Amino acid sequence: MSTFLGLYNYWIVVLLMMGGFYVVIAQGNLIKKVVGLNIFQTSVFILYISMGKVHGATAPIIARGYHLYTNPIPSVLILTAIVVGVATTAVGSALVVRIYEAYGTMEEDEIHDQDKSL
Amino acid sequence: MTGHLVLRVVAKLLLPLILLFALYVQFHGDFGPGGGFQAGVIFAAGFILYALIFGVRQGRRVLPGWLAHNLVAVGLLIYAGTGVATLALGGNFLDYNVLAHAPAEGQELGIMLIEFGVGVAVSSAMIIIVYMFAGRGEDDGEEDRE
Amino acid sequence: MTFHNLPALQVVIPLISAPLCFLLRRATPAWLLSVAVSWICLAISVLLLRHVLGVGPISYHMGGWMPPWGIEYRVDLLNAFVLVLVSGIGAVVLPYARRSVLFEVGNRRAYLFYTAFLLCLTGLLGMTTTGDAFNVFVFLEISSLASYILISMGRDRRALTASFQYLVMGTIGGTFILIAIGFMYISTGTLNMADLARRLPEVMQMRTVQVAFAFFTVGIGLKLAMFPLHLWLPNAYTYAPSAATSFLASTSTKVAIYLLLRFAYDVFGMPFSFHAMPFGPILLALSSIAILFASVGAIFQNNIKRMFAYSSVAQIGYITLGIGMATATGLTAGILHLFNHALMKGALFLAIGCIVPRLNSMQLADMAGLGRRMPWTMAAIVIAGFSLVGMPLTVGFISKWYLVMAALQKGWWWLALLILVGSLLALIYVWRVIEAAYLREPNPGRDLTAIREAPLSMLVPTWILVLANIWFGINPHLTVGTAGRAAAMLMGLGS
Amino acid sequence: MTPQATMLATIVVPLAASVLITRAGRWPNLREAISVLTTLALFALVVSLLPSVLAGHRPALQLFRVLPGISLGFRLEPLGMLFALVASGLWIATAIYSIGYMRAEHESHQTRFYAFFPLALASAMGIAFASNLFTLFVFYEALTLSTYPLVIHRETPEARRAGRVYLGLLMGTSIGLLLLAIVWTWAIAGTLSFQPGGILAGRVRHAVVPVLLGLYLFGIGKAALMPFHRWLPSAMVAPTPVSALLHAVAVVKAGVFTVLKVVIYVFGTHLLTQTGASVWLMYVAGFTLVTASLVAMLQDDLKARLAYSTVSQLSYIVLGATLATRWGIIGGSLHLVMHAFAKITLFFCAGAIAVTTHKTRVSELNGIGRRMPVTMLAFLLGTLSIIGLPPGGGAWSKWLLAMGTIEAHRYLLLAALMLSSLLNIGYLMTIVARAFFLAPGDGGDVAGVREAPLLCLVPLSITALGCVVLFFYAQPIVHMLMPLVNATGSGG
Repeated sequence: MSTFLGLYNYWIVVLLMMGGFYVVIAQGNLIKKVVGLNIFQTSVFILYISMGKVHGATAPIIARGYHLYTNPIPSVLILTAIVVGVATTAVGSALVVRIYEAYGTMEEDEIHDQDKSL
Repeated sequence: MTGHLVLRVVAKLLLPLILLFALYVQFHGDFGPGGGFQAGVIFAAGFILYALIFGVRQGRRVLPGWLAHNLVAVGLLIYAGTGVATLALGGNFLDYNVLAHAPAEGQELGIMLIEFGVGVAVSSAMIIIVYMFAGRGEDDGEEDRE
Repeated sequence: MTFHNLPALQVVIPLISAPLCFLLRRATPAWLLSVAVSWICLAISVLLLRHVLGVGPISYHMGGWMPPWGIEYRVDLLNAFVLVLVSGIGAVVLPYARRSVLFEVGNRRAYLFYTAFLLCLTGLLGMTTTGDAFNVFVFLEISSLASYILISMGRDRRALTASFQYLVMGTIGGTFILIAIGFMYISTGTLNMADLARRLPEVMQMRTVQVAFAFFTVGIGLKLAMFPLHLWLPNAYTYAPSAATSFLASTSTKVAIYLLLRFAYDVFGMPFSFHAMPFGPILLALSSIAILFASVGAIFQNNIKRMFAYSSVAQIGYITLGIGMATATGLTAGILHLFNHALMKGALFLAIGCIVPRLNSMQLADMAGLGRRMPWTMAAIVIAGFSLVGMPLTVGFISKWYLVMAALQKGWWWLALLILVGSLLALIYVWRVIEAAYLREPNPGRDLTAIREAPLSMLVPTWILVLANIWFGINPHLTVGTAGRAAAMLMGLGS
Repeated sequence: MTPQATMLATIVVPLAASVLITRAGRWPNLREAISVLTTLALFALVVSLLPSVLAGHRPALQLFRVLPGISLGFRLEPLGMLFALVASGLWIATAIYSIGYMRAEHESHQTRFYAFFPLALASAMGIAFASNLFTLFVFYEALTLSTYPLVIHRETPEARRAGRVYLGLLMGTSIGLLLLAIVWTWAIAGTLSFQPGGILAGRVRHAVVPVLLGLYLFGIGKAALMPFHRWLPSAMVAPTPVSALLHAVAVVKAGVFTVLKVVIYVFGTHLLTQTGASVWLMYVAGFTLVTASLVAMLQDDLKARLAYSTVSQLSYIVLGATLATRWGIIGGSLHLVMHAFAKITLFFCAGAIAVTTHKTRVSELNGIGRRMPVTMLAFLLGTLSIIGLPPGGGAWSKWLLAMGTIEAHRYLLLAALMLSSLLNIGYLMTIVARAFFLAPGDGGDVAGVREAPLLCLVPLSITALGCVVLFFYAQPIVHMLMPLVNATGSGG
């Protein structure tokens, strides 16, 4: 039980990840897909950040009176990953906008139907 | 949104603070929490607030789309240019030690430059994203890349 | 700016040029800049390969920080070889791109194409040079984002949906790789690949490492279009602008395969990947299925670009087949085919790109009788197609030779036969093109008399790749030698 | 010119001719003049190599090395010399004949036809002079590809279907089986060079030899061993000169030539007789030669009947090769020549009949001998040679093959040879008999039929005479071939 609760951060990660993944797969709306993708990525960010956390430690800024610091590397890495995530979202949503202009819809099956008639 | 007096007043009050805070985060980033990325986002948030309250058109008047686009490139160039400068001064890529006489000074200068580049690029990228969606059709809204 | 900085310059030069290209705004200056950059990159990578062949691996410390703390760029035989491939293809495709992009993307947006192209080049070169696992992810995403943009620039609106589809699958793949890197970091506390290779064997039994390996394989499998994770590829290749298609087809998947090689053989190590984990059998099974199914799929396509896109999936199957055999010959064959397939597909897609502006169609049926109108272009397709089949005196033969050899050395009859059956299937679809172009009368509805041969600026790059197909098929000492040594290196580190 | 340069020239000259012919496409006379001149030049080149071979020289030329043990190179030796002589010699006849035939039939795409013909010949020369399996494979594939446009020449749906079968079977067997066998050979021996006495002897486990030989023999689809013989009958849709090319000049001959080469220079006869590896393939060949003859009996279409006859006759040669005895090898090689002359005559006759009367069925040929006496006389001579009766050259080769079976104590195969020869009489002599002795009328109207055009008639007369001449001059050929068996005897 203690491992179950003690590893709660992983549970959150798993929940978020699968939730996001489900949205990506199940939703026909392209914007919702982008959102799902975002949630999916965010779960990994949490995975990284929570693994860098050291119990009882403070932020990794050297200051008097502290000698235990949280590992800054995962946070730094995730900063980059967030940038990547934002860029992906931007490109993804830009594509959705263009798709909407080209097809007049952003529902996957309707787009599919239109292309089939081509 | 000409009618919302409260919003306009509050926004006008908040905007300088937000931008100032962004600058603080930007330039305090070398020895405290912060840095170019956070600062860029905060700065962009301030500008986006302005655009929301006063309209995207007004926003564009302050920062035209083409300028924002170019600023992204400029930010990236500042970043990469610092790296090239270190190369030119005989160090490895992004080895800030060579930028000044003392390695520590060099490190500080290097970090500041890099973070400034990041800040410029990120804030303008954020603004472009808003322009792209909010002002679709008003400008040659190409996709942005980061 | 001495020789010692070359590994960094390899990546930095295209990285800097991308925003410059963006600032230039006009098509021609942007193009000129891109061409210059691509040639410089090629020169650098050739210098690097020569150094590595003669002296040994190069280690470069980003920012002067020592590994494993700082980011290390590490160039050894394997990635120097891949670097030459990537920059070489870039240097051939970019001169070609001017006319092609003008037609397919338009003058106004051309600079965006070149910017994205250079970013993609940056990402691919970065992925190849870096010796830092997280850096791999960053460059992977840079190249992926750039390639989404490149693909979305196709003329057909389906390019947008294809790009979106690739974006979704590519992001999932990238995130999987991120997870894998996270797990590796959790279990070892390091991100440097050489350091990881030292430390991972100690924690080999940990579930975390195994999960990391699984996530990595699936993630990179998405990027390299390993069957059945290839679904994004046919659409993406079909609707992307031709210059982008030929660049992506011959480099992007190849770099992903390089990463698979690097991680499976080097970072995780052969004992882990092939003995503790069932990597070999899985790879072999999937590759075999890919060769058969994708080749059959290609036969039934009527769009020539899509046909060769499916063929790419099959050919990637050949490469992973060689990798999955985990013998020196198999690995040599895999690395060799990685290079050779890039040459074939590059040439094919470039030649197809020559047709597009003239014919304004990619349907096989519309190409009837085109052999007389565009003799050089079609001859290029024929030669590159034969190379794909594995005709002697082309690079395809050399790869097939080594693959069959490797299968025979293992005593795997069925596999040797399967490789050759794959060749036959390739012959069928290549032959469909040849028959259409040379042995059919033009469709009554189409007037081909106005169609002229493609301009020289497109033909010359195409033929450079075609001749490379022949040259390295007749004189494969460089490729075979390098691939063999790289394979020996990977095997040596693994055992 | 050195022999090396001459060998190279035999490949380059037809290639150059092909280019010239494409350029000269607008002027039919010029185009055809080039075509005929090339045949003469090629034949002269090949003949100029003869003294060197007879003197026992084996000049070799290596162009470049692809992989260790794999190179593109040529080497002159008696068997290749023989094949080159036959192919280049019969090409002269074919070229002249095709002019007559193509003009009379008003075929389309004649330039393509004339352009691809030399390509096929260039490939055949490459096969003849190849010094190793790799080179041979290269030109073998080139031959398949360069003959494909000829096979589908008429571009009818039927021709396309035939082309698909042709390409599918030949490429399928060569890539699927032959290439596999070659790679395997390389894996075992580390080299692919043809060497007297074989390269596999002493390096291979005996259990592997039958499998490997099987891969080779079935992989060489051009030898039309059953069940990979279908391409030959279906390729009958092509114009007659193409059939002549396929059946006599280059393609099937390249197939059986390759079989002989592989047996002599890769395995070595000694290895085969010692291990008995080829026994099962002898029976496959025996089965093919009887079955194909039986099938030929049932064909009413003249060209199809001849096609099945070819399938059968090729198996004679394969049988000779697999016997791997002294007379088997010599007889097989000799039969390559004899059959080439006989079969080309028969096809020329069939083409001549088709051109003049537009009759393609055997049952329509009653009484045609009186109208076309020269053609049918030539047909008779060809038939005699195929059956193996004097004064046809085939008599000698069949005699030697029979000797070979006795040498190997394979009396069942001897019986098969005899049975097949009887069947030959059945399916070929009946045609001659119909033509001369049956009254026209009940099988079709031949009134008003005249002799074939002169450009058709001359070549077929020459080749028919060739059959007879070969009967009297078989000895020099056997003499030239003797080093094959002597070398293998000492090499083993």
